[in-house]
Amino acid sequence: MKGCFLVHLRNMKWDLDEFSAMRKEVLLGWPTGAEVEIQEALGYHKNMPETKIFSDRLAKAEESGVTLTQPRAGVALVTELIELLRYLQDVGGADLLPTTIDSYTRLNRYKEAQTGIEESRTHGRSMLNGFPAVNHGLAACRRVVEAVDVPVQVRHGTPDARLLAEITLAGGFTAFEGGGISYNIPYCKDVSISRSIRDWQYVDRLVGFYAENGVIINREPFGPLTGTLVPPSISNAIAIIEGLLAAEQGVRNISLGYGQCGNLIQDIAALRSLKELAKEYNIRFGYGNVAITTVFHQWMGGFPQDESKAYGVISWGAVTAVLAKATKVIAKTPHEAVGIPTKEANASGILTTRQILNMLRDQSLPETKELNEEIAIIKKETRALIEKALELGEGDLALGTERAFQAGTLDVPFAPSRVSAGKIMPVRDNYGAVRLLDFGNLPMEPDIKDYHREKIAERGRREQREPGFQMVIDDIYAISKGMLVGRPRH
Amino acid sequence: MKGCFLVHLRNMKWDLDEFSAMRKEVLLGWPTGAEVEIQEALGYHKNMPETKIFSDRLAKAEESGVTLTQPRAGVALVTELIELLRYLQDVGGADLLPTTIDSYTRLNRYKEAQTGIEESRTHGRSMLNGFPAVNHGLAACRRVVEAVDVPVQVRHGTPDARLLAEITLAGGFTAFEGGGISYNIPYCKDVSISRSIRDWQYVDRLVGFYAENGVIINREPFGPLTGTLVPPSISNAIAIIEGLLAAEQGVRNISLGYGQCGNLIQDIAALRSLKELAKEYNIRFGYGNVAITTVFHQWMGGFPQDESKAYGVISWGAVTAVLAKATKVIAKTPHEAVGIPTKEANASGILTTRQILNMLRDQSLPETKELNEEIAIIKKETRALIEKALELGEGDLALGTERAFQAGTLDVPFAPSRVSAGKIMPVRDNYGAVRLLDFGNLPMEPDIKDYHREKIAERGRREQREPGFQMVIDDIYAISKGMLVGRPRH
Amino acid sequence: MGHQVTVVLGVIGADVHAVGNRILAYALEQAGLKVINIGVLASQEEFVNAAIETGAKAILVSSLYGHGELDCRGLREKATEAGISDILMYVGGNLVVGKREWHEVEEIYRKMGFDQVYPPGTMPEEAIPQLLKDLGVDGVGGMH
Amino acid sequence: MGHQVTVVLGVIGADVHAVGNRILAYALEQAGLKVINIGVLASQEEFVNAAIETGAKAILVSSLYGHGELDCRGLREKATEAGISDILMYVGGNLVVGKREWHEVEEIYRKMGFDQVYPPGTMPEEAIPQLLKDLGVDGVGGMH
Ligand code: B12
Ligand code: B12
Repeated sequence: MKGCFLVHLRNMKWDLDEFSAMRKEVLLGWPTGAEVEIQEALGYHKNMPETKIFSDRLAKAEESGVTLTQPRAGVALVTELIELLRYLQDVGGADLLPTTIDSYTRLNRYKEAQTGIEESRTHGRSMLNGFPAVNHGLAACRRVVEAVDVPVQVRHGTPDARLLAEITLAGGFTAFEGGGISYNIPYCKDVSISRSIRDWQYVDRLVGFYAENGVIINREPFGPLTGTLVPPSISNAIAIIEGLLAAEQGVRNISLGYGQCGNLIQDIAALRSLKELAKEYNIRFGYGNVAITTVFHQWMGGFPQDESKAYGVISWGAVTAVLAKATKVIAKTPHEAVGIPTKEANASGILTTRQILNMLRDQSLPETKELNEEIAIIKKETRALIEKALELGEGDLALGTERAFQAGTLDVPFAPSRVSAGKIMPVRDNYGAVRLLDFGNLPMEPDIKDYHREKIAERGRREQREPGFQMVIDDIYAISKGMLVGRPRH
Repeated sequence: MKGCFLVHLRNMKWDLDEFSAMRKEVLLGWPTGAEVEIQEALGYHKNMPETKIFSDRLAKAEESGVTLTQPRAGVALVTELIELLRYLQDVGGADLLPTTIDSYTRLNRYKEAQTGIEESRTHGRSMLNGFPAVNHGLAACRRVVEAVDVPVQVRHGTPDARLLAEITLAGGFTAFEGGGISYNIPYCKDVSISRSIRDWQYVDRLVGFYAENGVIINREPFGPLTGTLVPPSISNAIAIIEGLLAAEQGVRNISLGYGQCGNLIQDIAALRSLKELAKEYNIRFGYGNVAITTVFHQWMGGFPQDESKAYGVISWGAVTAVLAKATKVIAKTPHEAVGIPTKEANASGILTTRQILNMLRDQSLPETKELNEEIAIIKKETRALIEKALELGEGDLALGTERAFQAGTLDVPFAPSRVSAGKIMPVRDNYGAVRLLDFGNLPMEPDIKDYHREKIAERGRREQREPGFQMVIDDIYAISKGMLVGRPRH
Repeated sequence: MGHQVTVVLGVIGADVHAVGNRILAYALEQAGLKVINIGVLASQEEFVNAAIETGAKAILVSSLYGHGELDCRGLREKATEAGISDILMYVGGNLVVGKREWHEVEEIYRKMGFDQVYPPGTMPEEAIPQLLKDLGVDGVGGMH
Repeated sequence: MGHQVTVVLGVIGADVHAVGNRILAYALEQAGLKVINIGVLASQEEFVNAAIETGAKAILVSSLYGHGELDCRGLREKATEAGISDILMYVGGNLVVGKREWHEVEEIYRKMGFDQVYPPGTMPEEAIPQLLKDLGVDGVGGMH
């Protein structure tokens, strides 16, 4: 078993025996692991009504061209979680529900999570920022899933989510967020890419196993990464790569995500090129049978504290999501800048979003030169990033991804992880589109670099200042200060 | 004096003597009329800082391409009004302030307004839906204007606003909403158009007199009319006509308004064609020296009761306003569906609006075929309406307007006024644009009628029902029920 | 279908909100009632006179613009003076200035003598069944 | 400019919010301080050890993700045990789970031994003057 860690990281479907051997070990990670019985779990899923199955709900939405809403939400205790989710479903009208996992569980610190559970019981309020599903175990998960009428997804940020996946999927959740890159780079400091990709190959192999046995679990790479001025081609390249790695392990249903940058044209172009390119790559690598849907995240960076302003940000995200024809939109709340939202604030964010989605559902942004230009640029950049990874991996995408991060040809801005070279620097152009001020080692053609440079220079001229780190800082604060572009403060 | 009522209504600048004679009578309408001293008032205005002059603020905004925010607000008592306006300025960040007048004053029922003032004092809360400026008189108006740092406009809905204009303009307000059509048709039942146009010629002549003496007062026809599914060409034609009538009396600064219908392309097309056509007509009739700006009203029909949903509606209005590049936007509040907003709710609406305006200020919707097509249609329809009025008036626009309403070639949907034939019936098309199901007597060419008919038929096919009054009712409720197009309820 | 029951409908005071009135009239007719719609800007006298003239069984008052409290006071008394003291009286709309606790508002209007008081945004289908019941009329307008 | 004063900066616990940390480090350096940035996912031991090793005059703790209460408890005691009992300690960020009354939150952290406690969204320029004052340092980093 251990052997498999020593061989090179490879993008190849895991052998079932190898996988089964590792499972035994994984399930020993915490006592609740013993509760998982995969055949019983398959049976459980097969008895689930269609309306509660994530992939079915997404397929329906895709077919009828509507955008679904999903909040983020999770608290420490089961009864409270159920109350919260029911509220979001009944009052907020959420089409899809989440269960957000707490930060200790995300780092496999189940003991600290246990303390959090106990303190939450003592204090009578959640002391954890999410639901410690591993500690609560399989039966608790099923109580949650059974308590609501719509599909529920596990949302977290866990580099090693093997045990979490085992427990929550056997626990009846029908969708699982994350991936070896997107749940490493923004969420870790010191976890190697080969480590996290391997651990996520396990999760995907598990989901693949469910699929082979007739149970389709939806998988969703975490699109927004650090949520802060991530240029579309970077998040798109990573989302597509994670999708391909998942597909190789047998995943059949994938939602690719993108976090709003704020410029309407760029955001629509980003979501459209994400879907188009993903399909193209999936076909190229023989995964044409994977169903691909899209996820649009309302602004993931710093929010304004004022709730009225936050509603403006939420609404603008909703407008962009529906005009981009995303399959689902992840709604923020008016409490975003302050803390985990109350259930009321959370429902509010969904209701505002839904109002916009409905008012705009029959409208669309016409095709334009500007949109097509932006799509062409994003695609060209994204291709360059993926092709370089393939090249570095000598055709193997898993290995190539590891090497691409080492070489800095894949790089994520503001990432806590040392794996990411941290050499690129994004900044907004004069229209609020996110461009690159510093390309670090990204393998971009000179024409692309010139394009970005000129766009940023245009802003510099308008603001009469040299683009630099102060401009970036101004952009980071901008939305929370009520702007999109961080113009010089007077 | 009385003689002037007997002669035919004419679109011709009033002779100053005639005007002065009528003034004496007007000022006798309520004791506070005696306080008005026009020379003193001119002096007062001339000493006002530029930052408090409406026309200056609009010109600056127009120049720098930003959209200004303005709420609606008015309460019965002076101190409370000041507190309210200061709050909207300081907390809400309103760029421009209003003083909304109560409904008794609007109908010149000053005695009832007086009761309202007294009851408000007794109950310790405003029993009136606005500020009874005539009863309070000139000094009170100046206290209001002086208590704030930004320009203040009188907003009302008064068919005969002569005394109100005298008192509030002498009272230091620098902008005055309304017009002989737009403050009659939606606000009255039985006032003739010749009557209200004459009374508004008086107001415009008064504003013209201020202008001749170096004091520029901004005038704003009330664009949205009944606020309920008013097709753009109808409100645009009326706004342009009122602007022309005002210009003839010497008004030099005009803001033309439009109420959001909800379809982005149609709304942008409407605001753009409003401005372009207005300029064209103003030049044609020799008023090329009039400064024209635009006003976009966030959705004026029924609102959703839920505040989160209301924020969505407010935001969508703000998005449209800024993409349409309106000079100012009138912000609604999350309390809209329920009652006159608290100052906090009112400020919220402005803050949400401002967040959107700022985030989108550097973005614009590209020119597209769809947009240009819509502009062409709106212009063609608007021209047809105005030209018909000119024809009926034998070249005189005032007389022509009166006759156009008689003939139903100008007609406003859902108007309480008997002056409006009430024969037209609007309905949304499949994309939410407002079209005409019944043209009544509107003088539209067959190709235009076919266009509307086909658009509505398309919706009918989609909904598998015959377009008719039930569809119209569904549309009226739609936004308050969280939709734009009132699809059949299941 | 039996003999139609008549109701008077209007928007009281200096109020010009015409849209809801238009829809209510349509919905009441659809429900089989005979509607005397006196429209907007209707005075208390107009309501009472219309009711007397047409032998109406109910007066349905709308007030949207906020002055309802001032405008509706005394309507019940006027009806009583005019000899139609037992006429049914409903009121609905945005009945006070601003956003206030509904039970307070309802009480104010009940005290004024209204039999039913409806909050902002009431849909016709929410109120009409009660009206038909109070009128003793079945679904399509026939008397019991 | 005199000898630079050293401060330790980091994000405590299982918290990975890196953006504010990056900007704070930059702003503190601009203000003339020497910044030892231990980054995200920093344990109490790392804070204390870094302070001892570098002779830092202040420990600046960020906690954004909500577990601050659980993570920060005992930090003051650890510092005292390690012999740097009088080191200045600041904390800032989204310090509790959810939206709570600020004065409550401030008190919780003051009781834990923090000298200054900053609410969500504090801008560096709002906190740095106080820090310089508490450190007895003038504007550009020289000692008094
Ligand atoms: C459109 C509108 C206008 C248009 C009206 C055009 C016209 N002539 O019809 C214009 C722009 C002219 C206008 C003017 C004014 N308006 Co206005 N208007 C509205 C708005 C946005 C929608 C009204 C509407 O048409 N709704 C759709 C219809 C279908 O619903 P409805 O009117 O509520 O009626 C339904 C129900 O209430 C119910 N119902 C009504 N009556 C009754 C009676 C019974 C017995 C029953 C069972 C049911 C029932 O059934 C109806 C059908 O479903 C409302 C706010 C809202 N609702 O979103 C404000 C609102 C009614 N207006 C308001 C005000 C104050 C004014 C003005 C004074 C101006 C101002 N300060 O802004 C003037 C008043 C003019 C006057 N003298 O009346 C306030 C009233 C405030 C309050 N009560 O505290 C509101 C609530 C907005 C606000 N929050 O400030 N308005
Ligand atoms: C971007 C972001 C993320 C990114 C972070 C990427 C990265 N690695 O950096 C991602 C998406 C990965 C993420 C993940 C999570 N996040 Co997060 N995230 C945010 C968000 C939107 C912005 C944070 C930010 O970058 N702000 C911009 C910087 C410049 O500001 P700042 O961080 O606040 O720091 C400034 C000030 O606070 C101050 N300051 C900070 N520390 C100190 C210390 C001192 C001494 C002083 C003087 C000042 C000071 O100065 C800084 C510079 O100006 C905030 C909400 C918000 N603020 O709008 C939520 C938020 C912080 N996240 C939150 C949560 C819960 C999480 C997750 C658990 C997931 C979830 N449940 O949604 C995970 C946690 C992962 C982990 N283990 O830490 C919550 C925390 C809730 C709470 N405290 O009650 C917030 C508040 C959102 C919310 N309302 O739910 N997040």
